[in-house]
Amino acid sequence: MDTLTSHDIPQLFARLSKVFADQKEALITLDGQVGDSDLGLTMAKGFAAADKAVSELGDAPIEAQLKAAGAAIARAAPSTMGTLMATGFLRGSASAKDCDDLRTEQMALFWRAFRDGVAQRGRAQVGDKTVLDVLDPIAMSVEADAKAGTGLSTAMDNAHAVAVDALERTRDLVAQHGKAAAFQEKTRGIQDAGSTVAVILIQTMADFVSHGAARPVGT
Amino acid sequence: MDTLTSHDIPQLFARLSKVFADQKEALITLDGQVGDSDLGLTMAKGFAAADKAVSELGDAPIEAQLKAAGAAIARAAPSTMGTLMATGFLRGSASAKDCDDLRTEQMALFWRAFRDGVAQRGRAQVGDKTVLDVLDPIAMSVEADAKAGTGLSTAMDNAHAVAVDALERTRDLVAQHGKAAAFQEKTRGIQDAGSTVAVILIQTMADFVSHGAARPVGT
Amino acid sequence: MKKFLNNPEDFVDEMLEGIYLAHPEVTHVGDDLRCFVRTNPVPGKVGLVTGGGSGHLPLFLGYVGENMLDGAGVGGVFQSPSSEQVLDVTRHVDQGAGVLYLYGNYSGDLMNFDMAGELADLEGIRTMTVLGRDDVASSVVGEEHKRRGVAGIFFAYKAAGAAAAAMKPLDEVARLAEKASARTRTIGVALSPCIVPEVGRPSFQIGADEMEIGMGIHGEPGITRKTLTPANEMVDEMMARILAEQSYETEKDVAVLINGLGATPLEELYVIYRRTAQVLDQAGARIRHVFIGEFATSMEMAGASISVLQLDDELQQLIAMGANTPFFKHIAQ
Amino acid sequence: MKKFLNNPEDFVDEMLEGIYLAHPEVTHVGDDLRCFVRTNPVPGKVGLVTGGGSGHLPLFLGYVGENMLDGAGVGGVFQSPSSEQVLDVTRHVDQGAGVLYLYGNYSGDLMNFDMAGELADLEGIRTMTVLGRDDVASSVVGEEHKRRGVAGIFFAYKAAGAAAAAMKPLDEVARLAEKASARTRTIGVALSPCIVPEVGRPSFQIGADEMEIGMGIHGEPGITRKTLTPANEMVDEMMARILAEQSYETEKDVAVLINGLGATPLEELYVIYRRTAQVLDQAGARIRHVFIGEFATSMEMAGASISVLQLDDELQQLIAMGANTPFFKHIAQ
Ligand SMILES: Nc1ncnc2c1ncn2[C@@H]1O[C@H](COP(=O)(O)OP(=O)(O)O)[C@@H](O)[C@H]1O
Ligand SMILES: Nc1ncnc2c1ncn2[C@@H]1O[C@H](COP(=O)(O)OP(=O)(O)O)[C@@H](O)[C@H]1O
Ligand SMILES: [Mg+2]
Ligand SMILES: [Mg+2]
Ligand SMILES: [Mg+2]
Ligand SMILES: [Mg+2]
Repeated sequence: MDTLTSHDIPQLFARLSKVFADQKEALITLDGQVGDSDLGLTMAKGFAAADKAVSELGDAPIEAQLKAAGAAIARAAPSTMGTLMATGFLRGSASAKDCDDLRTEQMALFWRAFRDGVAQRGRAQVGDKTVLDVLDPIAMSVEADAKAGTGLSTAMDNAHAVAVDALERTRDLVAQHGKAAAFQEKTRGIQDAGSTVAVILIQTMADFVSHGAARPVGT
Repeated sequence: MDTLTSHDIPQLFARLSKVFADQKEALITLDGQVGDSDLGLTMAKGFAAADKAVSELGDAPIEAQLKAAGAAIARAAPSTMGTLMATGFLRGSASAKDCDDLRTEQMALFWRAFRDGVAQRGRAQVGDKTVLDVLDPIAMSVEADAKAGTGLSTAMDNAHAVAVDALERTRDLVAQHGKAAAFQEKTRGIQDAGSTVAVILIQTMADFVSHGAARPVGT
Repeated sequence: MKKFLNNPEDFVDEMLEGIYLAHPEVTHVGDDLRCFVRTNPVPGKVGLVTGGGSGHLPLFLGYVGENMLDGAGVGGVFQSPSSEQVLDVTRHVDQGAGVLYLYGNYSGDLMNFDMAGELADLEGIRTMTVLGRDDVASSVVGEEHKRRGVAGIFFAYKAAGAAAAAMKPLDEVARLAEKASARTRTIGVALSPCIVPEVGRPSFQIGADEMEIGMGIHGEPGITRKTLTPANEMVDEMMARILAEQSYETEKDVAVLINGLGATPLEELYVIYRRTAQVLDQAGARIRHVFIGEFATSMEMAGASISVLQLDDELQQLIAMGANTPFFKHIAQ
Repeated sequence: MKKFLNNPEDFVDEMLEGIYLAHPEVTHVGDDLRCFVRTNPVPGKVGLVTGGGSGHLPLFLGYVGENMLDGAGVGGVFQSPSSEQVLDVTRHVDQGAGVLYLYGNYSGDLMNFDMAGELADLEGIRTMTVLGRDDVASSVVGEEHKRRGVAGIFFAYKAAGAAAAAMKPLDEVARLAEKASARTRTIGVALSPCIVPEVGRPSFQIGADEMEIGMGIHGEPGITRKTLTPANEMVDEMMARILAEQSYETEKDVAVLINGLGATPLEELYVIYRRTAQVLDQAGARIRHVFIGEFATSMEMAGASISVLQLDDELQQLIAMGANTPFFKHIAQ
């Protein structure tokens, strides 16, 4: 696909719901290292709620779909990452105002809004070892591809690739926010849990764009 | 020996203190089955205190020695068995009033008083699966030997033998008193913890009378 | 054994030192830290004395205070205080109106309180005795006098404490304490054993999916071991034991105590209370007073007990009265 | 996982149902059980709102009551309440005098309270925010603003609650809450992890002879893992961390809170207090108020924390004031 329409969005959230349910235990373990082990629970709950909200909308524009998803996550999973994901989708929704479909250009606006929302709400800087360290490269990559006129499928794959790299680089950072911050130097070497969520998110979207709803979910 | 004098009593309590220290873990485990696991602690503490009290008395008549022992146990180990052992020694002390030594005859009086004190204080009957089920046969055995004119050493060995049998028979009884009583039928098959203490007591005394302080302690 | 302590043998006395440092409203008689009394006795009041082993905080000493008790003999972990200690406490709290002994039905305590009472009588101090024996798991109907005293003794404390504070005479205080005690039923469940510091190992073993119904509060194993069920089912089973002995056809008013044994989170006690209230409601009872928290523990045992006191008018008023001890504060409405 | 519960997903709501059944003095806003408020608001008073994850009882909702707080947003176990819930509570407790948000410094809570506050402001409800950030283990001196809020927030609740009850205006209540918060230092130690019902397994592993100094109250592992030492040594080490930041040369008066994390017996907390009092005495401090028990737990975690608030005259008076919530009763002397 080189575009996502309002017909695709419910399927995308169904996929996200499934993926985060599958990743529940892995994210619990990851968050347990220097956090409180809830990330798997909250992401599974949040995206299940988003899926439900979007699927119950019936025919609605993309903006409304993303807004419903964000609001549902905010209600169902008001943890740090839940709230940030909610903020991301709500801001992304505003960026998709009046869009009938999302092509690379609109996707770039979505991710920029998503990232800015997260940065503002979390008051974190790039390099602070948070989800922002993956969201920022994603936004920049899609933006560059939009400028270069790259198709959506390729742009998403590119974004996924930079996200994977960026996640790996979070190991070198020292946590400045969230429960991990208390561990300071001990967080070095550990992959950031929230950033892992961002990679799962972009990977699932990229996958969905490349292969549609048909392809089975895996990591 | 066919008599115990006030010179022997401190050594006897030193021996008892040592034996109950050695039996601490075993008694804890025994009391843990249908009780609260403290019997090893209380007996070790009680007899250590008795030992100390008697040894600090200096030259004193048997009556005073036994009284000091009973009072020390009452203070140091006011659990069920601690209180009953204290009562036993205090009553036994009264029975030894003006005795210069304990021969079979006086020993019979001692054990009768011991048993009666325990029965009165604990309000238990023979057959209720308590320490009384061993104390009573001991008292009767020594009494019979006193009547028959048996020497102390043999009388104590006889008492020990009936005590061992009586202890074994406590398995067939159902507990009516103490923490075990709540377990009712479940106490059948289990050897009574307090009765085990009585066997250790008579065995140590019999041993002491036969072999004096020289013989190493064991069970 | 993972515990915050120094030498296990000093555990009880160091705990007591901590209590005296924290709470000037309680003190000890003479040099013996284990003779625990109120700092300011109430002249002319009947003295209320309890006692028993350590390891059950706030039981027993925690109920010494305003409108509650006057003294407690403090034993080693799960052990009785000595008769000498009980006697010292008795002498100290007696205000000439006599002393009520109110403690759990355990042979060690019984013998030591009896001895103390005999000696006190010789000194002209009149004593009476009422026993807590609320644990339905520990003896069948008809043999209630053999039952163990567990968390439900709290209600007898509260009734006796209020009656004595109202300056009622000894016989009357004893009558009311006995009434509260006789009308209280408790059933407990344990999920894990506890460790006596001087023993250093758990008192019993229990499987990862098992619960003990009717465990004692001294680490005695339970009467029945079962597979752990959901909380509602478990409460239904526990309450069935209590309902079999109490009917709410004519006397509907009850007071309920949900007690944590030590390690069980307060959250879970409220899950238990929720179901208990539903069951009592269905049975026709009207809950007039609720107490939820830790009232009688077994060190760090995970578990809970449910106690129900069937009220009548006079008990209702006594339970309603405010109280103020270092460990228990009740603000009357 | 050995817990008294039914479906793990219903745990928080069933707990809340139990609380509402037991305590008519608290209720919820509309249908949402998790919007926890006092039943009888005080007209014209500054509203005090807290919130945070479940699993910490009596924190957070347990401090809603007389002379304490007015409402709490109740999250899932160890999770923030939503901004919508905080907003609903805010609207409900506002009496026209504005609302103070007083909660622990955690990113999830921060974001949700911030969002609620922004929305409340749009509706003309003035809000201010004060954070509990007392955990010395969680950030170094100079970075105090990054510290986690743990048990010591109790002192800020008490100060703010008393100030609001005295009908002081919002800025003044906030100033006093902030002062109490800024002057409180806490250090904790854990002996065992805890289990979040929906996770079903412990949050970390710890050896049979190890302790975690500076653990969080959400099952986060500790900052330093060490061999378990005798209680006195452990307290000395913990207090050294607090003494390094508080000097008692000029301001001697302190309030002390010894908090159990869930599974630790009260007896052990008094052993800890005994040493804490000795250390403070040696350092020249004068203990004016002592609170010992469970004030902020982590489900069934075994562990304890020590909090010290350095008092001045105005804080001393606020801490001394009586309070009455379903979970915390303080009778003024
Ligand atoms: N202030 C912040 N801004 C952005 N991201 C943050 C911030 N604080 C934490 N995070 C991210 O959140 C992740 C943890 O999420 P989560 O488990 O939901 O936190 P919590 O359990 O503390 O609510 C971290 O790995 C980090 O990526
Ligand atoms: N009323 C009683 N009279 C005589 N012996 C008793 C009585 N109750 C209990 N016992 C004995 O005490 C033993 C338990 O002793 P102990 O462990 O000291 O009890 P507890 O821990 O309950 O104080 C039992 O095995 C039994 O022999
Ligand atoms: Mg987390
Ligand atoms: Mg025992
Ligand atoms: Mg015992
Ligand atoms: Mg969390």
